[in-house]
Amino acid sequence: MLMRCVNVSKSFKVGRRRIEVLKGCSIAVDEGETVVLFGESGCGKTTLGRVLLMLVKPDAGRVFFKDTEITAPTREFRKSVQLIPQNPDEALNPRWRIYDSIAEPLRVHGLAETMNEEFDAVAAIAEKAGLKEEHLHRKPSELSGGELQRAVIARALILEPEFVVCDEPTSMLDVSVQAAIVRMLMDIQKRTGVSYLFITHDLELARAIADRMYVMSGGRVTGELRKEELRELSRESLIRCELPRVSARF
Amino acid sequence: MVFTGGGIILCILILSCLAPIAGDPCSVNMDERLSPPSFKHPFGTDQLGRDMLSRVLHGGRVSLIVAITISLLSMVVGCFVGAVSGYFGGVVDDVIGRIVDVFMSIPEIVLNIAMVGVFCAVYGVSTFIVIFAVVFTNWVGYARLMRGMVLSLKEREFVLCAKAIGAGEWYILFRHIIPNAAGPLIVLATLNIGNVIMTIASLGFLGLGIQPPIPEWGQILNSGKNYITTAPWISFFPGLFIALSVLGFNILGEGLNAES
Amino acid sequence: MLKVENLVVRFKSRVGVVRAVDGVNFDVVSGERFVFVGESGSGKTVLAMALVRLLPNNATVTGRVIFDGVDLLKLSEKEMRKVRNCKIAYIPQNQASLNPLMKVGYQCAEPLVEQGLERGRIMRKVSELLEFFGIGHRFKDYPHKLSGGMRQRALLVMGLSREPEMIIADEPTKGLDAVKREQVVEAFQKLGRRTLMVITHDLPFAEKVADRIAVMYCGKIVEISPAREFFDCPLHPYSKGLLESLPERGMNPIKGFQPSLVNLPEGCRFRERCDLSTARCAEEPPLLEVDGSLVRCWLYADEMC
Amino acid sequence: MYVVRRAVQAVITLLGVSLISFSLLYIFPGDPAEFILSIRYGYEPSAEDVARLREELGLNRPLVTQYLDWLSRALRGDFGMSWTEPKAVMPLILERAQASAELFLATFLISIFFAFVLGILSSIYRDRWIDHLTRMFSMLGISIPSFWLGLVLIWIFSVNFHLLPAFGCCGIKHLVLPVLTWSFSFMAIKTRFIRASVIEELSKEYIVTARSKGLAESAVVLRHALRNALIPIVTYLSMSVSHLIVGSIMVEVVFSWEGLGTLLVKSVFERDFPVVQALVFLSGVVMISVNLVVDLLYTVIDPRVKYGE
Repeated sequence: MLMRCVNVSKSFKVGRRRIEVLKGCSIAVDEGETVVLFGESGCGKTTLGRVLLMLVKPDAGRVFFKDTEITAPTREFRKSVQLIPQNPDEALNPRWRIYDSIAEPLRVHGLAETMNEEFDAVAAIAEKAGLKEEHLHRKPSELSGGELQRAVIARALILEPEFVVCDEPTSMLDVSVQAAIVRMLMDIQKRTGVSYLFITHDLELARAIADRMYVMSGGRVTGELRKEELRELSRESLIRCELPRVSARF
Repeated sequence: MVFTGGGIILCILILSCLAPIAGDPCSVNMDERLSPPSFKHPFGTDQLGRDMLSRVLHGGRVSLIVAITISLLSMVVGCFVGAVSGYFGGVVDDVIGRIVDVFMSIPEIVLNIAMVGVFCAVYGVSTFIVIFAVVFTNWVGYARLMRGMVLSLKEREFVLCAKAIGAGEWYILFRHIIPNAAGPLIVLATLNIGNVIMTIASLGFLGLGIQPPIPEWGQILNSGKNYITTAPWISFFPGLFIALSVLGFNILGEGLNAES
Repeated sequence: MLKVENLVVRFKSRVGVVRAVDGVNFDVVSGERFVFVGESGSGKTVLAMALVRLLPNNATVTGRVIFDGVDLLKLSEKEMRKVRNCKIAYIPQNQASLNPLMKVGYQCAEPLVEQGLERGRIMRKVSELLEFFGIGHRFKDYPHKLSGGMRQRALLVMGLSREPEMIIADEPTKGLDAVKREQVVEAFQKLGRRTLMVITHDLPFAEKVADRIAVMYCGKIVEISPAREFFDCPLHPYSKGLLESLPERGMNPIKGFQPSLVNLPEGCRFRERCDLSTARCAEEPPLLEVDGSLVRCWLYADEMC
Repeated sequence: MYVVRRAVQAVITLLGVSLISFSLLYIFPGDPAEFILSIRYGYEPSAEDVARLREELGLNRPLVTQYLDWLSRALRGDFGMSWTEPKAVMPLILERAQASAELFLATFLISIFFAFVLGILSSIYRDRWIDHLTRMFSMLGISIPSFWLGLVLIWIFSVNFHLLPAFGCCGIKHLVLPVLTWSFSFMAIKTRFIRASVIEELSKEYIVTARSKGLAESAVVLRHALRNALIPIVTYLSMSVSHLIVGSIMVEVVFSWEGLGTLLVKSVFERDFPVVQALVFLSGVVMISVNLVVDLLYTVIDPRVKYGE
């Protein structure tokens, strides 16, 4: 297993109350796999994604990356796992050019020795993400949502990570743009063998891309479905909250 | 608006730089005391026969330099405190928050007056004390703004992304958060310089600001107060300059605010 | 019932004049559910707001919007208020569209108070309607305690309470997840045979609600078809591309990017992204009639001859 | 719970304010007793006198004990004796409070009234002549120093036309000029803020909803926008008590009004520091209580406050 977490719990303080967001979740993602994490809004799926990346420290439970336990994120770990967040308008520093944002991971990790090297790396990944060179020299406010999300993806993939958490990367986008972005992610997976944990609340989308799917509800992982099982489910039963019942078999 | 405000400030700056041409602000001439505006003395003369034009222009230099110094010092202190408080949160934030509350609860000028009064009683009068007293209360505005900006900026997704890349805390604070707070900060600083000019003039008017023989607008106004019936020009011109320069900074600040 | 002729909406902006809606013609028949489908930037929300004249002052609207024989664009502001209050209910996008300091029930009742109805009747009517949509117990709650789906239903009640002749709903499923979206669909299906115009980007939602579909692209209507035909066999290449990019229909993207409204291509606006484009597409295609549908594409011009 | 938490915060703030007021007098280098005596006698006091006074004032005790003692007395309204007059500090302040209150109340009511009227008109008729006029007027109001405006008004109305008395206290006629001066700047700031807040609310989405209901524009602005805008406006008004205090000092000095502002300045010059200390502390108390009351009011006005952030 590439990435896995065991019995992870997390609670947040909201005002004076403590809200338990995760109540003992265990999931695993294998190499080269696309695993969908499905759930309604507020079920804790975003938090679980962030726990895997160690952006949120779990209260209890353990996270393993390549069978070593991660307690504090090392530089190596940060290089191998990445995040694609939900809202592309927010995900890039509004004062930086797109180019600088995409090059940032290289700079943080000191991976590009010369300016030319850096430029080549950025141009290569930008092309893969479907950006034109003119896009690179603009500020985020001058691009559309779809173009921004491509830039965000380019930044996440420039270090050639092994595991990426895609946190509803297309929920703010139009369907035609969504199709383009998801296709692109799949193409890149074919070429590089990266694994995705794809968080979404859209069942049709999940069905279209998942190798496996976890269902979350109320802070718990309530079920796991294989690709074949996903296909068999009728559309109606998917939408009609019957999933928890379906997955009660597991 | 930016041009109007900037223009007014620029004019006052240039006039203040040209102050030495208008002559010595302290040369006493008892033969010409309280003479009204004329060709020789465009702004008239005061009770000691000193040329008001020269005094007002020299006063401008003092006011602007002191105000900008105070504003910059407050900005450095306030931004640092606010940024640290907002970014690291927790106990640090609680403690700083309470301190800021305390300062917000005492009207600035009351504390300024009290501090200047007490310190001058001990150390004697000096410009340094005025600067210290005003900075002591003035940093709070910057700290509040900075804390608010940092709190909202650090929840933004680009900061989360920077963390996911593996960037360090101070890197994020200085490369991502502070530059994005710069716009509102500049607006605040512009408006603040106007406010500080007003505060200094107020202190000067009460006799608690920068002391003679250094000419300062508020203090000149104060000395003219007693001659309001016979020589209104002594109070009129410094007041006009205070109003103009504060107006300039306010218009500029509002313009910058509308632009950003 | 509603007839729109050559409606143009221009916005003055820093980069120049943007024509957000550019010469739109359509009509809505009484008792029909007419759904506008389009992606962001297609001008569909601007269109809806232009019909009830709720656009900000920097927009100029020309053309004719004829409702029951009256041109709405020519009415005085006072007469227009009456139309909004009694005849056409515009239901805005959800989430922030409720006043945070006013109880839900009272907000729903406000249009009736404006109509001058008697208090007891208003209360009865509003609570009945809220009950009907399953949020009767929320009468005395403030909006922040309601979920997104509930808020959307409350907005619907607000529109229905005044018994309008027509409802215009703007993006009723925006920002809702699958389950809440389903609740909204149910609410819309409960409406019965009221004249309804819905603006949405959500194709599955449109499929469940619509009698007729209009597709907008870059400020123009490119196709108007009966709903069944549209989902079975769309005519315009853009409609096809849109449907095929749905996950359940293969998720095949349309190539290229949507052009910005500031510099649109000459002729057909979809030309640069279209696989079937020919030299003829450099000319603006007319809205052609094909088997009871209207489509703006040169592909169908020959069939007519 | 919110109420309790807010009250605890207020108490902590009050302690902070008391600490600052206390330190004003006791943390500067030098011996307060020597200082008091040199003020009282006007010459260098003898060592025995200083020692006796130190004993009397309890200055030999540790600083913490002194602070706690001072605080417990201050909370009961006892700030000790004045250094320059044979009176206790508190009666000295109360004597003056009425004159200040008159001025304060007149200004506050007048300027709030006009600020609301102008602010709302200006936001409804945005970018029309009334808005431009209001904005210009308020820009001038915040830029013109009140003490200068006061002198100009004195020169016009008292010196040239002999219409109104320039100095002194009490009676409607005496109130006119100070209130006019002070209202001008106070009103300007409020007007700007009210205008900005209402305009901000008018750009929100629920305003579109209100308009779509067919409400008249006046109902949209007053019932929907203004009601929501009141939340920031009331906060601002409560914070602006400090503006009022600042204004009161300057205006009182210009018009020789025998109020608390002139008392503060006089005490500073006469080095009557217990009075200064008491005024700093009391102004803090006033601000804290006003802010506390307003925050508690929110639990009534704003339904969102009760349920946590």
